[in-house]
Amino acid sequence: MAMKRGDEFTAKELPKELKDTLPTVYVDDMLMSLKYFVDEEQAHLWIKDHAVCARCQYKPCLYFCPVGVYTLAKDGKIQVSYQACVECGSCRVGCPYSNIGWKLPRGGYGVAYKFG
Amino acid sequence: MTHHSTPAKQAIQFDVIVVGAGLAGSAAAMVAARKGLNVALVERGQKPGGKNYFGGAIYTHAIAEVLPDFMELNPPFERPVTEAGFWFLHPDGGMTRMTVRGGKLDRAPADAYTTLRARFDPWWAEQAQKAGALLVPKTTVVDFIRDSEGAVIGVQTDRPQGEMYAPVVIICEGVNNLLAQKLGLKDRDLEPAHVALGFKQVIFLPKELIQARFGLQNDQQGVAVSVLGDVSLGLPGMGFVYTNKDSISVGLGMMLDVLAEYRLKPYDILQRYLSHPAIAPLVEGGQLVEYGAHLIPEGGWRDMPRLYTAGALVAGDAAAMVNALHWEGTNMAIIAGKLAGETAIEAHSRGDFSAKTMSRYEDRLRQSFILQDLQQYRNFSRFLEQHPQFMDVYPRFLNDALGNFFTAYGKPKKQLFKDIYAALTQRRPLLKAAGDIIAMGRSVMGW
Amino acid sequence: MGVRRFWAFIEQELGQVHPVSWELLGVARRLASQVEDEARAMGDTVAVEGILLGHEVEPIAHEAIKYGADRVYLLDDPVFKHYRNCPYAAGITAIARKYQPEVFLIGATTLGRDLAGAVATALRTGLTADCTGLEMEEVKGSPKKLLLATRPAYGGNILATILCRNYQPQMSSVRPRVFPMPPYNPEAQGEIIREDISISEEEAKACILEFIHAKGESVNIEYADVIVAGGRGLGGPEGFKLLEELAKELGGVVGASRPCVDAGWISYAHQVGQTGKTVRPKLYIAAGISGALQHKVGMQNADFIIAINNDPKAPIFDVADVGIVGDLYQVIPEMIQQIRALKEAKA
Amino acid sequence: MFHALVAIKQVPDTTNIRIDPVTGTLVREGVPAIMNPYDAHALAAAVEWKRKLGGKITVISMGPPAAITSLREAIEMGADRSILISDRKFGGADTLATSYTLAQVIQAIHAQDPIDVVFFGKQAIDGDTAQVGPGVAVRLGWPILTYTIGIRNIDLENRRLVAERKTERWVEIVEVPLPAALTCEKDIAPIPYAPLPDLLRSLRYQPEVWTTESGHCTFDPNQIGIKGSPTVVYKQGTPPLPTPGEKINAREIGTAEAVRHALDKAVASGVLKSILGGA
Repeated sequence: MAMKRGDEFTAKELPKELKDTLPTVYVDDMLMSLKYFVDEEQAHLWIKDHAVCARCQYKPCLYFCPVGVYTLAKDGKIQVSYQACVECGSCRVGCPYSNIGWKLPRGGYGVAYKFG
Repeated sequence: MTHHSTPAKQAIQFDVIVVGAGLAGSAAAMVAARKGLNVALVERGQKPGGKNYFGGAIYTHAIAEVLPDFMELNPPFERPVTEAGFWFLHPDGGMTRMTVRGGKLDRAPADAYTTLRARFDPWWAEQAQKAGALLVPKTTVVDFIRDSEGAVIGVQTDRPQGEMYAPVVIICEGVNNLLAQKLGLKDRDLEPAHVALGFKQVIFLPKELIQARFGLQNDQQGVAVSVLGDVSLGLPGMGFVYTNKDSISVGLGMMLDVLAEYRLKPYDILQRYLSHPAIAPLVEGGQLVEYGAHLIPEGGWRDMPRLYTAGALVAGDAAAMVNALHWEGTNMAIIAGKLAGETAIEAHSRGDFSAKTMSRYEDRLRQSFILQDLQQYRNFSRFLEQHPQFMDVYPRFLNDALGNFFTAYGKPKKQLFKDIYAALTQRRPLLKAAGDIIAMGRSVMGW
Repeated sequence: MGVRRFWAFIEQELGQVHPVSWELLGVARRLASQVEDEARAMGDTVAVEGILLGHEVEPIAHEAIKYGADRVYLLDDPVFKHYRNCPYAAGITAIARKYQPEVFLIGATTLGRDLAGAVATALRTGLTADCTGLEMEEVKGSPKKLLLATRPAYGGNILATILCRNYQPQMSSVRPRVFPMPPYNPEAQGEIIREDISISEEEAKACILEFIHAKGESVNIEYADVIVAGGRGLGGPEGFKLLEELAKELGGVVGASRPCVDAGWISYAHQVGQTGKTVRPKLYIAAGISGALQHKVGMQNADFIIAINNDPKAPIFDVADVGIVGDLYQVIPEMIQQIRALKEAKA
Repeated sequence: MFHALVAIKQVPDTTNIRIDPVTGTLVREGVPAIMNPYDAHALAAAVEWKRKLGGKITVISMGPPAAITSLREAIEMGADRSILISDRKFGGADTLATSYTLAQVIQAIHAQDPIDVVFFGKQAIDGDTAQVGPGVAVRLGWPILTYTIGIRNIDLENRRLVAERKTERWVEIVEVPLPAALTCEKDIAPIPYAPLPDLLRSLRYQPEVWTTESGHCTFDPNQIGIKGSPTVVYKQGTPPLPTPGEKINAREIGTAEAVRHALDKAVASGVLKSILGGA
């Protein structure tokens, strides 16, 4: 019963009383603790085809990315703020349509954990 | 894939190129360099450890196999693990603890030490440098260079004039094994149902406060526990708490497909876990010094790429060497790195880097516990997938059962056992529960 | 009977005086008054004097006297028409050696910082940069009160108070808009001393070929007085058109937090913050900006900050002078209306 | 042949410094040291012109032994030679003593191997004084262009350099004779992504170390370190934490009222006076 891909992907809902126990957290507060060497010239994440995102009903990437790189713009397109990325790879693997371009940042760039 | 017949004129030539200065990579480089091989240890981060994030604790049996006198070199461990076990969090705020403390765990050097990768990995890579390996930081390997027969003879980095040549390339790139995939050792990318996303906070707390809250006498004692039950909303996942010298690592791992399907935000789940009545007092007043996340290749055997080809080997997370049930991954990475290093030495002594010689690496892995365990537990992750009760029903049953057991409320004990029996059968009919136990036994024993 | 001279550099370009010059005269007057009693006790007098270089700029000297200068040393020569480091530094060094000022203040503008380093080194004396606090105080072991100069270091995380013990003059470059403007007295009287110091074009070394006045797109938010900045809360590029309208109304420029620049809604030239520009406007309006540390570092020195965000917990409110919790797509149009009304009322 | 000298400084990464919320003090634990970002861009500009004109780059840095890592990084970025100026006697130097020490070293190098251009970063992010560049130029008697955002031409034959520098009101195109000194903004050149051979060379490169006794260059003991420093830190503290201003909820009192209240406070602060055409 592995996760379905593409159009068969359907979101599930937690029971309401369980979902209500979840707080809403300001991810930026957590990100402030992270050190990045931001590559101002090259982004290492990109949306392959925005039309596919438009068809994606559930857009799970807006939720499971641990640092909130993916947000929904007013015009419905997915915004990618790659600077916050910690290179975990979840988006490449978790996107139901495998529609996220993912490569490693250039050498020396990206997140630089101080503790780990 | 760029095909070069002969290396460029002043080519950058090594005997071995190791991709990734993590636990596996530095071990491979150390072993190979010690035998006089000219080793390049290529790390994409500013320095080793900057890209690694884990629970976590490191097992010294693996370190000792590569660096017997490691304690004299005072490795930057955090605390010896002198208490280990499981905590079950109840949704009602309670907690059941099942831990082992002291006794065998008080041996020195300890079996396991809690660790922070950005502190440990640079030291571990330094041992490889001391053995003679050249650490090449801030350089990302993006492709291979192969000869006319397809054997790997070098790597392409993303730097201008970025080709490096060596008859043996040891791939220790970590869980996102895109290079192994590019080399054709694996036909498809990771699967959401086979990887867990680990996310954690490192919280600064004065040493004395940690020792008081965890019942530790001094900084030569430490706790490493797995946390089950309410930590991941009853969904497949496992939490953890590790005490470091002056911080604690608190986090959890959840299957990526679960996070995607239920559309859950990791940082919300982590905050909920941190505010659980049994956890909150342990972190109270602490200061968040780092939040991070990393994938864990829980698929193990089922997701393992081919481990060798002409001129190349794969070790560590890149080879999905993780045994989720026993929290083992770091030791397998280190020992696999060592065995890869030994294979490189053998190939150089023979002057033959064909697939046949490289296959000696897999033979070495078969003789070690690594492939035996991974094979034995090959069905375990599928088992967990098909039996979510172990993450939800049984921990809750255990909480209730032990909860009832320890509360004397003046009813005849017969009634007590009826309540405990009911607590199970309401959630899971007896026959099915028995079936689950047998299924778990088979998946653990590898039948 | 000595004169304890407190000097202020009057910075002008093409006849237009930088307002920091008047602020310096105000500070010099306050410092002079702090040592007046001590000076009288030692039989000395105090004097607040301006230093002015340029070509045909005498009217500015008179202005300086009206802002409190007792005396102005004027170096009026074609070689000083446009600011160039070598001639200005050489000219000032010469008169400083001649008149031995006790304290010498220069505005920490780009021109002032270029000049101060050269003059201090030529005079082999101490210079404290970008000061936000200046006092004359008694210091153990010194017969006379000394200048205590306070300045930010480590990106503003530390405030250090610096002392220059036995070197003259005690120099410091002063951050603009930190100290108040002195009173303007149209009837004030003062002396203008023309110093004829001639420096050859060859000694001047640098020769300015061309001036390119900032025009059009090239945004210079580093020196803007008003910045209306937008963040992720705008939700899209069209949000910036609204901010542009408000900025125009206030004669300011549009700024942005990093996420907007990465999302390609606006160019990098507008980015405020750690990886963008550090700004010191009079008024900073932050619309839909969460206020992560990396952004706050770049704009916290604004004189007055208005933050607009629909999340009451947004960290930006911690540094704002006034915060409005609400939807920026309602608040900004309302603000444009009210500012237009204020301007009509004023006209 | 073009010979550029670049003066760099290793500084704590202030963007990485955490403020302890309780005590408000600087938490410097484990704050890595980096090459001052403005100096890196200055070096990048020097490397660009070395590649155009052919020649070499010497990098010098005054600092503790740990600064060797930044001097290696300079080799990675394209420098040919890097020298650490390090001695306990240089300790505690303010900008006057620093400009003296650097000028002595530059003159010693210039005597053996004439320098065309000295590059500085605009300022150091830990001190932010922006005084060392002009100070060294005065001691050398060379012209200085500060806030340089671009170099238009370096003419080695006619000994001229034309550059663009940014002031508050405009951009100036200025020509100066060589040898000259520049202090550079980040816009002058992007940080290069170094070719692999340069990176490998930097890993094996051992920077030279000059001290007061190493005989490479003489230093007057009264002009270096604390003895040569007129300014001294008298006391140090952290700025008071900003007291958060008033928070008005537009949903409760209505948008118009909230905006009026906010603008009233802005006007009261005098900030809007000059903007709204007041006196």
